[in-house]
Amino acid sequence: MTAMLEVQDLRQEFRLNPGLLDRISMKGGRLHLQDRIVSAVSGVSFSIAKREVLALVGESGCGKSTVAKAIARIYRPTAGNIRLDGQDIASLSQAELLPYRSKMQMIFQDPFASLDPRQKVRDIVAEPLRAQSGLASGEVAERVAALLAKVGLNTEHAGRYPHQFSGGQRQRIGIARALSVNPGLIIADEPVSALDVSVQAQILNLMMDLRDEFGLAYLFISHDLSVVHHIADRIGVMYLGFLVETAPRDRLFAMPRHPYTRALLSAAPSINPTRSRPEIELQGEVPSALALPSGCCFRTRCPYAWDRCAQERPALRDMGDGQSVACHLTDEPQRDMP
Amino acid sequence: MFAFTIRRLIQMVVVLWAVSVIVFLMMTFTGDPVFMVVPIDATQGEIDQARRILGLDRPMIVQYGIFLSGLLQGDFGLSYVFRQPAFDLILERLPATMEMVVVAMVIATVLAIPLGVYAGANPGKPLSRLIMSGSLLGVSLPGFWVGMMLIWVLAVEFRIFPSSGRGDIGTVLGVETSLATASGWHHIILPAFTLSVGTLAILLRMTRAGMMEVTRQDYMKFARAKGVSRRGVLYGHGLRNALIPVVTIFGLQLGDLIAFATITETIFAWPGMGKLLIDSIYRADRPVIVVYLMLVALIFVVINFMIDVLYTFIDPRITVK
Amino acid sequence: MTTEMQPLLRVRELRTWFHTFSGIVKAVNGVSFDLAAGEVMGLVGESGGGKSVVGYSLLGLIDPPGKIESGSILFDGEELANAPERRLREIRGREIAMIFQDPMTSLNPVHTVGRQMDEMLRLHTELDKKARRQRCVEMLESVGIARAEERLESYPHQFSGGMRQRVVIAIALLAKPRLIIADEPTTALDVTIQAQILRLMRREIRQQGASLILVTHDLAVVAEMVDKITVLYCGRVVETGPVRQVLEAPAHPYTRGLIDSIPDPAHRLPRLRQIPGTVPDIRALPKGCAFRARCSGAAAICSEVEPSLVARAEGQSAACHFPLVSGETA
Amino acid sequence: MMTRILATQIAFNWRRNLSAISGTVILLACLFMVAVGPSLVAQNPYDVMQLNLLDSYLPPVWLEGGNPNYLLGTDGQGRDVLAAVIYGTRISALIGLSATLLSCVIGTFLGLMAGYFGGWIDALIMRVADIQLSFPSMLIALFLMSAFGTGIDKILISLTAVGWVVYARTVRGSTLGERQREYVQAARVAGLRDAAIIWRHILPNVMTPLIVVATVQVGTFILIEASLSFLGVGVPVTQPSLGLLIKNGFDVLFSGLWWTSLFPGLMIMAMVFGINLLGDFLRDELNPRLK
Repeated sequence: MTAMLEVQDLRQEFRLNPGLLDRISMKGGRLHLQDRIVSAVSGVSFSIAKREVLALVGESGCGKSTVAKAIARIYRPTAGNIRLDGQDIASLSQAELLPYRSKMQMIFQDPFASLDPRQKVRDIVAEPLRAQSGLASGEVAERVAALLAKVGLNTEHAGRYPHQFSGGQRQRIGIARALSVNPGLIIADEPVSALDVSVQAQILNLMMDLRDEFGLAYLFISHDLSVVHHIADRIGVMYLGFLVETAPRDRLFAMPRHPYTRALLSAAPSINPTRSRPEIELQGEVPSALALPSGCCFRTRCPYAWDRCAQERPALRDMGDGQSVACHLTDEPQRDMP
Repeated sequence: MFAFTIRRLIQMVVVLWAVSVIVFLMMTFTGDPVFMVVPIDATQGEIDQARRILGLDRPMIVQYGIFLSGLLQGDFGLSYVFRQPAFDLILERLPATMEMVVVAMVIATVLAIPLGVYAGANPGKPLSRLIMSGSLLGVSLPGFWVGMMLIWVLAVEFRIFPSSGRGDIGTVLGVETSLATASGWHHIILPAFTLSVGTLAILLRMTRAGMMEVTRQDYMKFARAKGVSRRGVLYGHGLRNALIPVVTIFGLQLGDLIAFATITETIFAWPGMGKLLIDSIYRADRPVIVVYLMLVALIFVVINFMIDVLYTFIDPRITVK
Repeated sequence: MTTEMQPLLRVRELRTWFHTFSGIVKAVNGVSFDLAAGEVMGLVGESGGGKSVVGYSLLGLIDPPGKIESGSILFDGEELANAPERRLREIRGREIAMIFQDPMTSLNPVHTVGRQMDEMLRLHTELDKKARRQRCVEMLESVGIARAEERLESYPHQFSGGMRQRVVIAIALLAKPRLIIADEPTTALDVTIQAQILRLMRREIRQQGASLILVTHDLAVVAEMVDKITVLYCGRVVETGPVRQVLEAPAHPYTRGLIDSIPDPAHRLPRLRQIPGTVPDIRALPKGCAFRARCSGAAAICSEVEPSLVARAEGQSAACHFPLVSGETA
Repeated sequence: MMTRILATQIAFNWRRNLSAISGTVILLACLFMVAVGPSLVAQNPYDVMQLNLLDSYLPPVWLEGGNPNYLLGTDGQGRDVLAAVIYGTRISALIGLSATLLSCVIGTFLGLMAGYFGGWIDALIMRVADIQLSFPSMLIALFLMSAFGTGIDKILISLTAVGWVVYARTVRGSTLGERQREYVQAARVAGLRDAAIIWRHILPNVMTPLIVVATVQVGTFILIEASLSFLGVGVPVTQPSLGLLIKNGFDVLFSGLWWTSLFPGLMIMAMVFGINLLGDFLRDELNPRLK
């Protein structure tokens, strides 16, 4: 079975590129031209099967949104393969990408910024259709009406502007836009984190219903573990541009292996604080992506770190049952004592 | 700090070089200066000879090379009109212009900042509205016309101030300036005030806008939640933040003052370099125009550099590396 | 905590309205609650619920076009609702301190952290310069900032978001206030940093014996932090009570809906139970109960009579004509 | 719809804003003068045949020796000051408006290119803009005019050369902001080409702040043109703008013949003041941070 999406060793660097003159600095008494490069994503691999929901979780700056936008080819990846339905799209030009756009669409985080304030809803929803297919305008209008109905809006909404809608309704418009070209994969970048909880539940339910109806696969980006637990089949945990652990949902929540995953799970507040869990308190904060630590990216905050972690970068290793972990503790389990 | 200075120095040289190219090109392509030096009834032979002497028969790039090396040595050639080194002519008149610009800047700053702070801190009060309407009028006035009207009322009709010229020159701390004598002050008040009107209005409006902007910031509310009084919040927390954008404008305004000094000097017959520039433009006295432009470019570049350094003192977020 | 204690704070029928171009926004429209000394209360609701405005109203920090229309704010027996600005200034910081949502913008960028801390002590204590400095160093250390002595000379931009929020907390606690209002103090922070900050707040506030009003939209944070919860909807209190009791057996359908909207990893359901519809326009609230259009149990009376807060069980009250009985779903 | 709602709100606030109303009234009066004025005055001030040297230096009508044919007096050539002001206003306003329009179009285009594509295009455009911005507009215009010689077309070129920068900077700034916004990323995911993204999404969203910039710039340009003409390097003597009229009046001011320079100056002041009143109001209305 070919995967819907297969990502191999994806890297995304950004050059902080001020003017030539601003890059001049002094080093050892000599003038020196420096390049400031941020490694937002440092070699991430995963795949998503048809109808599967893979969630990427992590804190801000971990690169999860960058992964989404690199796959959606909003960015041009620095290296790596992105195979969409078998075809590598990582290095295609924007024009060459056009035929593949209909297989993959995106839902954005901010319901206020993701819709052009000066376009009517019908034009927003129809935009991918118009760009990618040669449909006549009558057909487009019909399709827009059908899509709006699917996401719980009605036809009279088509003539309105985004600012006349609430956050949840705007997110529905964004979903209709993504659905317009019948994609197999939808990349959802924090689709509910800007919404109130009651609306969040509505959108999550809608997304699940649509998956069942259209057989969608989702790449779901979120920082909220409870949301991820609800929606995902499989979960990947990211830290500082690295994928540190992936596992099926229940396995990850029941048996997290990576210290960061455990810390994340224990830090998330719960409405049921009665359940007991091992508390791992992380000290300090995430280091700068401009200067990644040597070896393991997490070692500066890891309560278990030892000298090997500073020397050697752990690779993602298959632990069985679909779980993979990038941590030296898997070699030396005797150190894994609280 | 060292790298910053190097960086800025390189930038300054690049800007000055670009200015020299533009000045050279404009000068070359507009009008033939040879007719400035030859008599009206000159023969073709005399014209060609003058052309050779001035180096105008050489290829462009060579001409530019000669031009540039002249600049670097401070040799800008003789004024066609005065038959003196153009550089000396400008330099002679520089103090008079700077005197007026500095006095104008001081008048503008001393009035603008307190008024702007008041208007920004008390929006809606009648006095604030009056200040703002006045400042809007200030940016709407043609400065030269204000000067003329002042001359008409205060010099021609009431004879309180002299209508033209610079006063007696005295020496303070080894500097020769008309600001050292009573007659000097008597003469400078009108032109300096005329010059300051626009700048005064703009600085005032910027200060007020800055004040209004900071009153919306979270840290202002946080300070109030600490129990700081309204005055304390405004002046203790707001003022310095509000003045950060004003500093940028300050530099630009200094440049504007030098530019508009040309007109003010013309109206008040002030013996500064601005008036010399206008006279030279009328007479197509190219060397003088070139000196003026290059000197003013240098002044602006230095002002901008100083503003950047000043920035680092008032805004700790900007570090000079 | 029990409610028999003389409350430190007694708010009655507080109304704070904003007079805008498009109508009167009744952000807070008849809010009442009590807070005992040392008690931690969560003020919960979704955006537009009016929870932040309650916090600002307590400190008299409502700016035009907003205005406290009516109601009473008794703090330790003293009326704050129309107290003169002069008196409010003495109370702000010394008696009631506030922590803001965004640590990136709540510190003044051009003053050192030390100066901003010192200001609080200068305003509210008689300490001399040296003693103030000593106290600032101690406070910074106790909120977990290393090398406190030298960090006093740093500017806010030299701290990370989490560290800045520690500084903000330190400033709030400096004058040993009896009540702290924290407006979404961890919303802008990452989850691991949030855990650090919440732990810190709990520890420090308990240590000082202060009361806390935690304004938040996050029920999970409330569940871990507070003794008592007050739920706001459209500017009114819909339910209040001890936190465990309310979360386990909410009496108001809105509270129930909020709880059910949060995916619970312990009991995963194929579909979340959602509240249908959206929050109504607060400028034109319908007659009767503001929640009725989204409520499955609404009846004729709900569109006629606005329900008032009625005591249900021990310390728990709800404003509903048909309150839920324990375990019932909305 | 969006624009209509915005428009109604602005109209609503306009009615409650005294300075906005007075600005509009002043500008309408100016517009009236420019459009209908020439048919109200008997004399065409540019037609030498209509001038009567015997009527030179007559004071305004309310002073002793005034002539009811010349409400605001006459200049040295017997030219009606009122007629000269009306015709001069036309020229000044025409120059201010056209130069603003040209600057806006060119600057917006360059700003969009710089902001959207970045890279060397951006670096080039912005370096030029930076260098230019470190010099006062007045000085650059003065320099250009001294090289070009007088003429309305040359003033337009000079003012445009000075004026494009502010649009380029503003548009580039907003474009950088808009380009990061998710709706632009969404358009890219939808498969739109760059040109379509710029035209359909970015341009409409960066236009609002330009309205204020352009309004104020008309006033600035009128003032700069007046200054240039006053210095004699602006409009040619055959087409006197207000600035040139003031210059002509300057020469006789010391003889107490003030009316030839007072009235053109008042006209400039009124026109620019009206523009700035309106610009101020628009700035407050269109600045989202104030809401």
